[in-house]
Amino acid sequence: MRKCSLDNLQKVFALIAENASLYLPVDKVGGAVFEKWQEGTSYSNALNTVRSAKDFFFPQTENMMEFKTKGKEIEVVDTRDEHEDFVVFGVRACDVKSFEILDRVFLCEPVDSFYANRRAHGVIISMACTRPSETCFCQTFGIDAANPGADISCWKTDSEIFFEANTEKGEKLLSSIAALTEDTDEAAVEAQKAKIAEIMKKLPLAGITPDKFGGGKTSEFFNAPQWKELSQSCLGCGTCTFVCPTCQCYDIRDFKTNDGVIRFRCWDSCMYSDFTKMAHGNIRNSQLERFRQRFMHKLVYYPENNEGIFGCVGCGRCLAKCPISMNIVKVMKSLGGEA
Amino acid sequence: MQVNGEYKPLIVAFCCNWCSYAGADLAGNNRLAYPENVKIIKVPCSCRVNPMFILRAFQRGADGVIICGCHPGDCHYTSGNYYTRRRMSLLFSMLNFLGIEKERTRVEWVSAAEGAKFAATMNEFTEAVAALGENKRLEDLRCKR
Amino acid sequence: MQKITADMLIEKAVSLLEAGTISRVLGWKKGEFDYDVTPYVFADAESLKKDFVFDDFCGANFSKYLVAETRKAEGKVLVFLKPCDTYSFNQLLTEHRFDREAVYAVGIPCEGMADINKIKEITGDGISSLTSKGDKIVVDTIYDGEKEVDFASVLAERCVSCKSKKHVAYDELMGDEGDITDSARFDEVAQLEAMTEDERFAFWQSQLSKCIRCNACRDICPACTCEKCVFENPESPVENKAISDSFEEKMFHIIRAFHVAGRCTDCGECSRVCPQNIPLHLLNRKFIKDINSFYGEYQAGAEVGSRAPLVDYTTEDIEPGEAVMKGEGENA
Amino acid sequence: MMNNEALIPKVGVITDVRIDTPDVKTFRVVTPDGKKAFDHRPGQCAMLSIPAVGEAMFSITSSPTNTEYMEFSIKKCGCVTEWLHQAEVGQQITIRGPYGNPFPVDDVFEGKDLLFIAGGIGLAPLRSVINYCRHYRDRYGKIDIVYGSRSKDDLVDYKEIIDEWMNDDGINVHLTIDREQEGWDGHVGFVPSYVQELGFDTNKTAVLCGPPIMIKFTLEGLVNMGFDKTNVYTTMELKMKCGVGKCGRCNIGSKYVCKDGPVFRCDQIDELPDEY
Repeated sequence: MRKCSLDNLQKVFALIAENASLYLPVDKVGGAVFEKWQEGTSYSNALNTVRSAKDFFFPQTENMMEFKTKGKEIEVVDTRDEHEDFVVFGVRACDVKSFEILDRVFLCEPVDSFYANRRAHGVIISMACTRPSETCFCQTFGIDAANPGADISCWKTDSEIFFEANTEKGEKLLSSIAALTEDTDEAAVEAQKAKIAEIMKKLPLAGITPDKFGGGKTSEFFNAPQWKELSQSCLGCGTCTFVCPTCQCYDIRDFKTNDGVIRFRCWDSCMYSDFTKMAHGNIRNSQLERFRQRFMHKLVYYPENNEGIFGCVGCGRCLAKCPISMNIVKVMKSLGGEA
Repeated sequence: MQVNGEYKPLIVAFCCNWCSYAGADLAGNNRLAYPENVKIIKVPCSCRVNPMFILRAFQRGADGVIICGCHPGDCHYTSGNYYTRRRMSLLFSMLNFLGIEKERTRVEWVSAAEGAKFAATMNEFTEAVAALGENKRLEDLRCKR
Repeated sequence: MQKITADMLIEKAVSLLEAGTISRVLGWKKGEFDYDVTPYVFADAESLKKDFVFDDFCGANFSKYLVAETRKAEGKVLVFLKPCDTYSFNQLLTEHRFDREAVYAVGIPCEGMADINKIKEITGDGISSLTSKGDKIVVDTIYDGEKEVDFASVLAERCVSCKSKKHVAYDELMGDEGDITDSARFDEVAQLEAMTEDERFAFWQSQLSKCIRCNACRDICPACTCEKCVFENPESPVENKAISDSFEEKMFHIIRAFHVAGRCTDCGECSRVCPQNIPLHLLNRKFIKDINSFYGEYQAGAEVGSRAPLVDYTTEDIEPGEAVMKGEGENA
Repeated sequence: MMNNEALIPKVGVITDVRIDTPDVKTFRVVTPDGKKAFDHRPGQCAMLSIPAVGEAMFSITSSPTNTEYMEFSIKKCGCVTEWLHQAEVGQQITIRGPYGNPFPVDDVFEGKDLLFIAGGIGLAPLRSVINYCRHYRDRYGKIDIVYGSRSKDDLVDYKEIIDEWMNDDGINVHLTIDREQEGWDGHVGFVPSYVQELGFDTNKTAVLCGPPIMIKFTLEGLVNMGFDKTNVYTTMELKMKCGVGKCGRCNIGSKYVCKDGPVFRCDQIDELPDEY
């Protein structure tokens, strides 16, 4: 384990940024966002960013290819290129876990080369949470906010920052900043971990468990009467989907430029009425069906296909952002018979 | 818009079928010159111009958008241009509120008899837009590649 | 003035249910924390007593819910309307969006709603409970114990510049009637107008580029009640979920605001729900301010049946060229 | 690092357009150098697209045994299909695939008597299997084909049915149309009831495709006749964008129709939530 004084943090950033673009949470009007580090950019103290970190690997809009057309002829232009190397600093444990969930979708055969390309060029430095919010429930899904993982785990105290590499990529990056860090024992980090563990017990959502859900429970929950009242006031907007670190549905669309066509993909939401709309009908005509699809996918379908891993990481963004305050915690409690 | 390495503003002019388009015709018949970069789109009435048409024009590379209709009171459909007047007042004020240069948008009433006014208006408007340079604030980079 | 409590509203609702005047109640359902209430339709006294809440966080405007709810079942829906909600209520009636006979509206006074984000700015995260105490809110947190914040300092932005504490529609009013307030709601718009074009552009560019096109502003808006939105029409070139090179967001927000211009009652729901905290209400307010300045004072929803400024005209209307100057404040 | 990307299509050329019915055309597609775009198995699909119009999934109508080209029978119903119906020979489109699971022609179907039941454009995916089975005729038992449509003019591939299928040994073709029509002396009535009337041996393996309502009633009928759902196959169609089980659109329960389907055994469908 290595450490450095917080006073040296900017120097560490500068050193990392010499070799790769460095992104980190920065305070902005309306909440923290990931921004590219430049001389003078300061690291946010906020618990988490408003948007999740999935943008780094699965951006909201991404050009996939271009077409040139001439008369009846079409030329397909592969516009992919190697992504630049980049480092993301300050990713929380929940978002780190979300990458694993996205990996299982995008890196299974056939591998999504757009995602894989970004993934291969990114190094993730995580940060333990010392002050989780009341909306946090990562522990529900077995995530440890005190051991955030990824390529390098970090812990921040009032005066120092501690680094521990978890992967080869992380080792490499950590050795590149060796001049600014020093070896240390784990006492301070262990103390922080113990403190975090105590806090986690006190969180209001600490008692939520996903035990009632999981693969093979489709018939148990699909026709549950609770869906009706849960989805009753859902607006059908895409807020929960778009702030969610694990939602990965996308749309593929064409855009006519002045001299060709760009085919791009962009985030889509199963909450939208046109998500499953075809020329001759729609399999989910009501908001109830669309609402159910989102939560069934996270709590039943995803675990069924992925060895019991749930499609939610408990980051709490949907709890904070839903216009009508309907969210996965309320759904789990209601379906689980607790509310 | 760049023409042979030289900047020429691309102007989209929405002209109502009954007055302004005829006015443009008259300008042509009378050999009154106006810039060739003014692209005229004929509409049945100036009030046919949906605000989205204007935004799309800017997106696709227009540097200025002008709407021409019958003089208030002379609308072929009695009141169409009165609605245009309200809508465009609000829309253009909003565009300006968002920081889009106010010289890039204009409404002008041109009758079928005002060929000279049509040509003069286009010359003047083109000049005003040219002074601003390219439209950067409502452009879509995807269209300019 | 007597403060309206949840118990009083429950009592009212139960008595109306028992009298058969209404068949269901549109109200706020208790959430996980003390601030995350959900709009909910209560069908019986039992569920009302169990889950109905009314506190400093019941900001949701119910008017739009009436459009769908009144079509769902027989009998009247009881709806509690705060003064600002009544304007949306009237505007929807003007546009014939629901049947007035299917609704029983109870006006309730409102001293403004609190904004949880403002509270968190003062107290930090980790809120375990919120209790109203006079003009203070007692905030209990898991980190620093109890803290008191002034209610006035955490008032939601739209309530700071509240336009009216007077109800413009109801079947029955609880508590005292308030007045139309002389709010300073156009101040922010005026400040922007006073900037240069470049400054304004920079401001909006930074704000609108945060947009994630979630459509929450549209979906919550009581004026956006089209059965099929132009942004969902696959035949139109604007159906585009992507944010792209900054044009699409601008287009979306200009058109969204334009489509409700003259019909927007300035209820502020768009800004409340924006997950990216974009001050969207400023776009709507700009239209309202311009309409007032160009065509005379007009408050959408103030009365049922009034003609919205964009479906009206006079032969003496201001010319667009002058309007833009006036809108910028140069001739004001 | 950069490898083949499933989402980037190849260019295809339409080399022949056959008008089957008033709203169905069959398109022959090859690569610009005249080859078949890729190999496929019976029942698999391909994504066809026209830049700036859209991309859509179609079942490959031609048999895998045809190594020269692929055919797609396409009914006009949305924007992509409408555009295709206006396309002329020589028009280029884009094509990617193959997607989805094929019918189990090489294991489960072998040695079995097969019963194909199709309605309307539902014959399109089955034509691929039927012609595959005809090609390897000795591997399969008796073949029965029940095919119905709104009218005589709406029978897809009518010529092939009359000229080839009906002349094959060991293949019984039963045609029906919904309403009486001049010049039609065959059976009149809906497919589900015709299947009941014909009454088949329940040892057969059945393959269904057609409009959802036809599938529903035919399946009910087959079960009533004593068919086991594990011997009945069908192929589903949902909105798809990526074709590789990632975009989430065709997700029903834990299955993705593009990847886990489109061919399903009917008992598998029973396990899915009732959304189709």
